Amino acid sequence: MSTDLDTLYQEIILDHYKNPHNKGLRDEFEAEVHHVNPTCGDEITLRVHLVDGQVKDVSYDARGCSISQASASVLTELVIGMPIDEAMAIHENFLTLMQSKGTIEPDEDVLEDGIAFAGVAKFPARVKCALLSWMAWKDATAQVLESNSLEKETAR
Amino acid sequence: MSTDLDTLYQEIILDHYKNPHNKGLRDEFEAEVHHVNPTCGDEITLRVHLVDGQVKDVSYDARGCSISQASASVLTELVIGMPIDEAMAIHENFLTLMQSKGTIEPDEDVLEDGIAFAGVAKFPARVKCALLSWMAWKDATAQVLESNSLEKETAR
Amino acid sequence: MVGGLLPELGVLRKDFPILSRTLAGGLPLVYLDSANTSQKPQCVIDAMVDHLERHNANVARAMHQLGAESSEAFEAARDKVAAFINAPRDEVIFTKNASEALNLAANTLAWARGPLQVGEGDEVVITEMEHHSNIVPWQLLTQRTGATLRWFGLTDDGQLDLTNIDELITERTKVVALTWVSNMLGTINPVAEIARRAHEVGAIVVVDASQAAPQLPVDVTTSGADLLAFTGHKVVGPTGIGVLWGKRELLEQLPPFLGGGEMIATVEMERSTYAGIPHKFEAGTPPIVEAVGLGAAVDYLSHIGMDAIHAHEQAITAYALEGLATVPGLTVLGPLDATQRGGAISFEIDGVHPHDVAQVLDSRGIAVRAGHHCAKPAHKRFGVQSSTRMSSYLYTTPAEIDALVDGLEYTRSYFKLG
Amino acid sequence: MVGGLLPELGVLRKDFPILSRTLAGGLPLVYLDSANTSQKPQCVIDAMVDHLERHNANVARAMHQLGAESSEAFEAARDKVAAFINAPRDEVIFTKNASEALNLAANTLAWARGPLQVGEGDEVVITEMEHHSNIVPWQLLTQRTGATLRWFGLTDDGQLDLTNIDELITERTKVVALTWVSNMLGTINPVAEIARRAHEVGAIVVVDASQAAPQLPVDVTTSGADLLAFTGHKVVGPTGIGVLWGKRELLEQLPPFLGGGEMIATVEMERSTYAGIPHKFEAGTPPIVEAVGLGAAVDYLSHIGMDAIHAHEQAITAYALEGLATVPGLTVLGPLDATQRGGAISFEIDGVHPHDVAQVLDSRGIAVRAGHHCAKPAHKRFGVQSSTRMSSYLYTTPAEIDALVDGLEYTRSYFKLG
Ligand SMILES: Cc1ncc(COP(=O)(O)O)c(C=O)c1O
Ligand SMILES: Cc1ncc(COP(=O)(O)O)c(C=O)c1O
Repeated sequence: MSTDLDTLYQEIILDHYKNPHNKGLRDEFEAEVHHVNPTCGDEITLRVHLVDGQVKDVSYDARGCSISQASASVLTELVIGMPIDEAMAIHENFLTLMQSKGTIEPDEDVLEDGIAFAGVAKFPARVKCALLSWMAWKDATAQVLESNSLEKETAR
Repeated sequence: MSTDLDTLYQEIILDHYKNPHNKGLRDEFEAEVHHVNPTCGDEITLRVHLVDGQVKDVSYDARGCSISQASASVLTELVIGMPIDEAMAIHENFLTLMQSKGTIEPDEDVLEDGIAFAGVAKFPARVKCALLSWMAWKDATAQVLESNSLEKETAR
Repeated sequence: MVGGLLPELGVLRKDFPILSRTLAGGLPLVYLDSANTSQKPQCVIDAMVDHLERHNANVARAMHQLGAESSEAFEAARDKVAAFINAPRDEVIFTKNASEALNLAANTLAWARGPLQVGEGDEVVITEMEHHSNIVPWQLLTQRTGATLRWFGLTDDGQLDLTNIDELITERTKVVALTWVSNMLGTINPVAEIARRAHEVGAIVVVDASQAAPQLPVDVTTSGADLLAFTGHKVVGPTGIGVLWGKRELLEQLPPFLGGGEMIATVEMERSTYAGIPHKFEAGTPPIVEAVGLGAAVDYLSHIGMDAIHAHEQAITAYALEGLATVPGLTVLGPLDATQRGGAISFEIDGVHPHDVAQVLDSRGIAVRAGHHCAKPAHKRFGVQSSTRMSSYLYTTPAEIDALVDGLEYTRSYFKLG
Repeated sequence: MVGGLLPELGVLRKDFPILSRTLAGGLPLVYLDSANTSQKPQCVIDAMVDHLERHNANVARAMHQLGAESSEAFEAARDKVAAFINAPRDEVIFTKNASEALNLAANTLAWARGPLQVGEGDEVVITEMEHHSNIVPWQLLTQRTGATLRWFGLTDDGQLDLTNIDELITERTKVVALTWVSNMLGTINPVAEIARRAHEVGAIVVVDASQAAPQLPVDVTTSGADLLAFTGHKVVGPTGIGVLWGKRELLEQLPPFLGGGEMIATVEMERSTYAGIPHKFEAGTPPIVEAVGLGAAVDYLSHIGMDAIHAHEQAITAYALEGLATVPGLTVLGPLDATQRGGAISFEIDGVHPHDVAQVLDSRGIAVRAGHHCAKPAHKRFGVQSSTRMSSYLYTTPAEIDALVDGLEYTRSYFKLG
């Protein structure tokens, strides 16, 4: 009976939930976004700090279920320190996994602890939980990139 | 197969349809109303002329189906020359017949040619056709009575 | 024989349980009122029953297994409808019927701020052949905002009179709203061409596809429409559901319509923010079982093929026009060339009122509509108050048209018209 | 044993086909999400199927036999709903859901001219425990008209805080809109008392009876409401239909809401006049098969008896409150006295997020809702973002409550909470 449940609540997820990494808002950032899951009210405030094409920092404050909290923790672990384009590729990879309804084998080389979310893809109602922080991160990053390119335009 | 149809289209009805009585608008009246059957667009303009508690004249101009035309003709035949309260009683009687779904035997002493409409009561979609002129007459009569009593009030 | 009919029509008719019922006097049903509402195939009814008996739950909000099944069925229906009109799924909004869809368009354009807003000095252009549901919302909009309502007139043969198009569609025009196929005259309008003119002046084009969606292949990307409405019950689906499709950029700019339920992002007592499309326009519990039914309906139509359905309609319409031409004193309102029109044929018979025609036909089991068919202005244009309308669909047979023509002959003799 | 339950509950449950289906792992369904949507008895499903298979036609406009049958079924449904709430039939308006009914009220009050009109300087009073569907329409109304939105706060035990009623309901108040029974806290509000105060200052009282109609006998004549809304899918009827009841004099004064279809008296291109009530507010093809289903639904409820259903709900709610009290770390949001509340019980468990509670319960076949239940402000008031909600109905058994309590214990152990 609880086998199914264990597919969802992998040890890795519960660990990140109990001990979230990189949590708390930090002062250096170029963009801050606030995202909510409208159906349940879970929310995240997330900041990104980009330097020279690198994800220098991602900090966040979030309230939500185990899946959404663990996912934010895993996200920051994965992308901090990465070149932006590589981080975007990871985002893409994670998104595809989540939308696969459980038909895709996750790639541990790319997703590291993120592979634990493969089980979530089988629970359509929880996919949004897993994606909340990732969508917020993508949104914030896009905002910074856009305003950078605007600045360049005006500087010209 | 056409028995049913003959219940609806009594000879009397078809006669009134072909040769409507009292049709055409006349100049002496205290109230004029315009009623439409919103589902089909059939319409009637009807005038009442009341003198000393009597229905002195009812004149009308109407476009519509056999049932609505015949019904207007029968109405005028019945009520012109009557005391208003007796005419209202006939109205009541006709209304009850129409809403009876065919369960009531019509009273020829009261309704005269109007008894031909007993069959219409079995065709719910056509009841509105039969009632169009009757509702217009009641409305117009009520308007006159109301303005008369208002005049009295102000005269006092 | 009649060419262009759907193959195995007798077998196909078995899909529709109501077509085998009998009426008063044991007469078979001859249903020629499909432009009013279409009949439902068993697969639509079964899909709804299966949903109610096995998967019923509210959508979006429920995290349990039934909720997941119900949400999946509901959103799969959106996918099916999107495929049916060749649109991306999130451009498909479920409403309660076509009328609500058109009112949604009119109200949000009145409430919009910025370039979309319709206000004083602006003009909205409609046509004289619209269904009341594509007239009254624009009257209300223009009355409430101070804008001006204008309209295309009609030619004697029931086409849009486009001769004054340059006077009608001008820099002041903010919206052009018109029907693709007339529910009274049957006319098929040159929507893409008119849309091109409207877009040149920057107007929004709203297309009422209530009669088009059942009969023609609808591809929103080539239709010319910015917003397009149709209704579930005319495409072999249930009542209680309609569709508004809109271009994403436009829908994103429009304000919400009704408030409540799942159309929000967040709600505080002081203010709320709204969800993205399509949910922004879907307040409250949506028509869930109706969407399931509509999904099955458009699948059914697509399986037969909209091209084949269109050909069938044209064949039946041509056959009907021929048959009606043999009835003395009968005048068809609208185009006489079946290849130029849809399957609704309204007509008059000298000396018999449409109600009486319909009544006599009904006594023979033949169901047609009599009245103004919610198109009073078009009737007025042709100097009539009402008409009799026969309307066919994919299940209509030539034998049913024969029954109609015989019934009309009988009507004339019943009313002693020689 | 638990007193006050409906007799022969096991037999009654057989009326609901979905209750005998099994979920993943062969588990039986324990459906405790009825405040979200109720399950449907076979008689409702059968009435809809019979209509679709045998009587389907459009209403009002069709003069043929099918049309007459369909119109009669549709209007009979209006009679049944009217009897269910003790109202005259023409005061019953069919909408698509409760949300549309509440938006209809808000929009027509904004569009009204004369004393009813809500405009600048006027105030609308709601409460902090409303469902979003009774918040957002009033926010939109006040934003669009320049009126001010005010609201009753809540006490710590989940009641309306009426201490400042004299400051809130004043000569400036045009509308007081409130829920009869809270869908989150379960609170039953003193609607008639508040309505009395509102009427003293000449305000219109709008009652959201979405959760009351399923559980309590509703008599509009004693309710205090001027307008009252509920939704079909929560009273064992289908989705796609809701009800707005209103006092005749009020409805007659309000302007139309949506335009089109059968809501007119006459239409010309320049202007239109409107039908009488209720049709004035029913634009387009109404939810016909849904009305038939809703009619069967309220007949079913009336046959069991709303008093008996209410007693059953109270008995189950009392039993549930007792059971939940045994779960360590569990806090119920809302009144703790079952006689003072409806059957929706929202709660928190220390250390486990509602999503995770619902997920674990679901793995045991138990369906509850987790989230803000479209009542974000009420959650915020209690300092929580979301909660888990169990909601019973006439088919709920004490054994299902036992399963819930066991499931919650298991949840705590699954998340290692001692
Ligand atoms: C109290 C209350 N009001 C309004 C609604 C809205 O009902 P619907 O979603 O059917 O419009 C609901 C249910 O969702 C409710 O519980
Ligand atoms: C052309 C046209 N537009 C709009 C409508 C309105 O559809 P509904 O009544 O389903 O809203 C109809 C059908 O009645 C129609 O034929």
